[in-house]
Amino acid sequence: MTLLTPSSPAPALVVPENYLNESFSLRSWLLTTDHKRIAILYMLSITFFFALGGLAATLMRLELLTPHSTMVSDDTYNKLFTIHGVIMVWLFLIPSIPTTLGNFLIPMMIGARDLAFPRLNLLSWYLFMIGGTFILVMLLFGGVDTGWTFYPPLSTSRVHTYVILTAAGVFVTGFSSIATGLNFIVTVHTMRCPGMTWHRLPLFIWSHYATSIVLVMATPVLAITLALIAVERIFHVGIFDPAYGGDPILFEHLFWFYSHPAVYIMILPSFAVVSEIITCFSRKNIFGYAFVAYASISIALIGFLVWGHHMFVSGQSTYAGLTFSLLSFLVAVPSAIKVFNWTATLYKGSITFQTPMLYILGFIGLFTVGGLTGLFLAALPIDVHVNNTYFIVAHFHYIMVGGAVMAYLGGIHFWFPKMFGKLFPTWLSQLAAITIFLGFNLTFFPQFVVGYLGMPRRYHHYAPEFQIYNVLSTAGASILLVGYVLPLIYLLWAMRYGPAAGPNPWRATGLEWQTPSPPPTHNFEHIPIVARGPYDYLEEKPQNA
Amino acid sequence: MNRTFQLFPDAASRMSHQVDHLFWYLMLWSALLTVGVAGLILTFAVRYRARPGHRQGFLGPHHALEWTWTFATLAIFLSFFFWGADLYIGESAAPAGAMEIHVVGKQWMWKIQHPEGRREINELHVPVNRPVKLILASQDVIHGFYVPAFRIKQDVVPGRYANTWFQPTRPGTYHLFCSQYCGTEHSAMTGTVYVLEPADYAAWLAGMPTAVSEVQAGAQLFVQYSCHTCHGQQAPTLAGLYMSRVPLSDGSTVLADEAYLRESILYPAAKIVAGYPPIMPSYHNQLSEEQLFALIAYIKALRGASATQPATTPPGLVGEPPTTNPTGNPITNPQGIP
Amino acid sequence: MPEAARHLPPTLAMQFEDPLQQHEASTLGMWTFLATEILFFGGLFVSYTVFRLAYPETWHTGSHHLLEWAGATNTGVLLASSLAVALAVHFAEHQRRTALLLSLASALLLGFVFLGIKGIEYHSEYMEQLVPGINFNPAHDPSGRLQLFFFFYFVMTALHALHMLVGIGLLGFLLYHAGRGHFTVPGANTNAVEIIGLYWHFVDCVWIFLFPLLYLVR
Amino acid sequence: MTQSPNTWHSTRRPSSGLLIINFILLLVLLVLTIWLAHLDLQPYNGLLALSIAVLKTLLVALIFMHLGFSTKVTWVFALAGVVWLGIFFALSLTDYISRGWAPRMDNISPAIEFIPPPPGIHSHPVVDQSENPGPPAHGSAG
Repeated sequence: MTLLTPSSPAPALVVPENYLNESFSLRSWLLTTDHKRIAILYMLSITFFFALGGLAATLMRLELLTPHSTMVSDDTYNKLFTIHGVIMVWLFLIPSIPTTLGNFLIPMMIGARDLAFPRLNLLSWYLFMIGGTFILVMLLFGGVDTGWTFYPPLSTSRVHTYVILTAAGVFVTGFSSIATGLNFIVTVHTMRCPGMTWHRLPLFIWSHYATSIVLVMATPVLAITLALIAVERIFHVGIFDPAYGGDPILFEHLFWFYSHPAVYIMILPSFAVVSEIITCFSRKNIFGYAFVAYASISIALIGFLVWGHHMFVSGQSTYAGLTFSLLSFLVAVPSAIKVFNWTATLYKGSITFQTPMLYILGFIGLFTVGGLTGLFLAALPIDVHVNNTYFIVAHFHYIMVGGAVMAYLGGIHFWFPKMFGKLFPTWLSQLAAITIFLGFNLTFFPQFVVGYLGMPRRYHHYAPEFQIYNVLSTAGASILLVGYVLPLIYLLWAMRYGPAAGPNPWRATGLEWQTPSPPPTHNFEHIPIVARGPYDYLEEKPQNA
Repeated sequence: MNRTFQLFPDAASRMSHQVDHLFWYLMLWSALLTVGVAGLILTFAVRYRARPGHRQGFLGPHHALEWTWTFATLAIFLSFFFWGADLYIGESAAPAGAMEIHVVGKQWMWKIQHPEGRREINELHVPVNRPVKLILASQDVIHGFYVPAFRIKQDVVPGRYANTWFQPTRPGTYHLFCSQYCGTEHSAMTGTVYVLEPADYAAWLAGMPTAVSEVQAGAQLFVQYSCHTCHGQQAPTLAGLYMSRVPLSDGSTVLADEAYLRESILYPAAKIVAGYPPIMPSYHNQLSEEQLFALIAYIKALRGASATQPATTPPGLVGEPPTTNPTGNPITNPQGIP
Repeated sequence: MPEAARHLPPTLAMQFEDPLQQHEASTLGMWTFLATEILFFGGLFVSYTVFRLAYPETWHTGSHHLLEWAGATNTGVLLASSLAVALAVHFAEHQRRTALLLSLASALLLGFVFLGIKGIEYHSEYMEQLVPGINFNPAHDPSGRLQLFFFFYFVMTALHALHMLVGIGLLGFLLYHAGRGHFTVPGANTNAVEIIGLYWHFVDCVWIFLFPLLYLVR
Repeated sequence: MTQSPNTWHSTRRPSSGLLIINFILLLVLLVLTIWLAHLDLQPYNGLLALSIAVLKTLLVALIFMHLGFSTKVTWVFALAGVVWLGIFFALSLTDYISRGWAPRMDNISPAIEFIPPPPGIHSHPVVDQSENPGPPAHGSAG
């Protein structure tokens, strides 16, 4: 976007006051209402939880090297995959891009000084940390072994682990999600700067708007469902366990009404990141702006109509199965549209392979595989065969790790210079991106094969003929681990020792690049006035960096 | 099974081949799309890489192209749906004349009852080429009955019956897995399915001469729990009940299938038969799932009896008289099971 | 717009350009929150419907155990409190401090009356041994299904009462600030009165549905 | 309806008179719903009670909550929750309502030899229904 009012100050020798050096006390961080500082707080928190969830995954993969129990007991194994799921879903993937990149960038991209409700934003982080603390306490007490899906009557009447504490943690974290989503929705509606019409919004904003709809509309149902699980465990009466006259399938409906849309909470923000990065590094306008924008919204809406495809073998009626299958194929169409549009964006571009772009090209490939295997799962008879096998595990890891985590890392690399004003080492980061791509495929592709062979998920012991694939998978996981540790090291290094980035090292067009790096506390000296749509790379003029 | 390396699973039932055909159809399209997208990305990446003298072009909106690929993908996806739906509907009901086997899942084993009385744990013996219908119940939590070689899977939810069926086409031994996480030893809740030639199956069935058939077991329970002291007198007779339409006290009718029989034993007050006092006690928490199966098998076996005593059957109870021979016994065995 | 600054009421938050923008943000924020509340209660309403369709007779029986007069009175009490809150918004916007205080106080009082009547009901149900998980007497219904009706009754009304408690707290907050005249000085920011009013009306609407769904099952 | 002197919003607001009329209407509807509940209008009792509840909610939303005086955006926000609740209901109940329609495994003769029943079932004649009238349905079982 071109500003009528240029706001970038002339380069100065001393570091100008910005959101990072404005004050240094712990209190100034813990009581901050600055969306940028809250984004940093979130980033630190979810990195910690990602490491924790990754540790659980590492232990599982090591255990699965052999078909029989070698390292951990049945109970421990069950706790490991439960904890891995709970932490990765609610403490990493759901908050990942929205609360870090979204929090940091949404106000800047729409030309606002902050979100509409800065204090609510801080409250959201505190709720997240309280929920996270519940989960940590649960871990210290000895964990939980229901699976992240909490299916009753196992979760309500059978297991003797810390189900209520875990549910309480997720419940509280849910309100943090709701607060974030509400804040984003209201911000996008009311805080756009003059001239920033809906059709001039960066696609980052469209995707986050769609994400927020899902956050706000789905999460409350999870909250009430988990509350009902807790009530049933405490009072030994309830609506899920057949022993009390309840219906376990009702739980599945309530749970997946949230948890399927939750998948879109994880992937829609990745779409946001991809659209920004792919345009920047091919120096092109996005192909089919309106289609990409409305595809996000339609994914958010249709995403609410497909939850029953998790229940094709649960005993729901044949007709419901058919309905949900049809709707699931429909929701795949807008995702396909996005992939086609991104590919077309490269056409006639001027493409550079900077680190963020490598992540994003990897994303498109992995997301395509993840999306297409989703079609196998929407096809009823194939789902009957592969439901609850490693085929599903591979499918959703292609979407969540190959998709969401790749996009998250790509986004972190893309906006790192903006957030911290520093550049990171190029070749090392490119090496890390390629390592992650290769390690990821080696980890999860064999799981498609072993899944179609019939290896059920959540299996501690497995049949010997599945071993070769598990060994491959574990080998890939160790490469993946290296790939994840590398950015952690060099980004921390670059935060301190990296060369200064300047306001716009990638020569990108968004409003966020028109402020200094790191940005000043209230983002803009003057609220900008926008006169053009996003991604006008063609008319770009050389900018002073 | 027992192989150390496999790339594609055994296909040992009629359905498995049909599922695999659909699988390869999706595979074909997926490969085309993946290769197409990846190929385009690589081509563009090379051809339009930034280099001295190269400048990007401008590409405006192209609605025709957008709508073309939107509707093309939609059409392809819908072909997946219709093919899948067709198979699924076919899969949802067992063909007439399938043999019925009762399966009870509990933490952490599969208990299987053959109508002839043989019982097995974590093993299932079936004859080749005969459709087999499984009626499944769970005693505690949700389990999943999964035989990869047959491409069938069915969650077994406590408190209700689940059905699935298959028609094995190749003798052999195949994995049986629990596919729904069910607690500590979930991964040990596995077993083996033996598909036998008919003669071997007959020999296997005869291998336990002392076995009490499920109907006989049910008959014994019927006496043991004193069901016979009321049913046929101040309570409705059960002869011919199965698959009839039962008039209820609220004026509606209900089909007396397995689910109804189960509910009426466990929660008799839920559906009161028209014209009878609601005096039956609940057998909730008193009968195991296996005992319920036996009782229901017995009640189902009583279906011909109504013809012998039409005068004593309350009017309307037998809405759809089952096909039976007039003497009431024995019912012809259509499948010729020994 | 930038040059309109520096003459704004002190209650305009930093991130907003003008009062209208802040007002729009706060009302849209509250409506969004109410949408989440609809879905929060929605999980219970969907479950309720599933079981009511499955066991209509049990629901009929269960409904007759409830005190219809209490439910009806409470509906009236809540409607009256909603009127009081709506008037409070009106008076705040017209800067009538005494009338604002009176209407807020009566809304608060009616909120307590509602909870008092609810307490009487809970007590009577407790004495009849109708509280699942605490003292439900299986003799009421050997099939165990009446317990489900009362499970819904208690969970739904308790969740509603919890919302009432929050609402009463918020009304107390308004009353405190109204007493100090914060809403009735010229140019004052009355958004708080309006959005807390929205919340209160929503809680009223939930009860409007709970009343026929629990007390009037025929 | 009056133009509010407040500078914090630009929309019109209901007058206090309208608020009071609305309240009276709500009370009338309350009395109506209780009265209808005591009539036997099966199977329409539930439907009527719910319709009145919807009507009451509409009155509260339109007038007390100013929705009738608000912008289109507010309408969209207010309706969103209801629409999503509708989705939730529609698709959950799709399953529950169609459970009974599933293709059934009817008309299968059991592949079981007929076993003569134990004594006590066929040997005793069934007592005639008229001699043994049962009490009305849902009493407790013995």
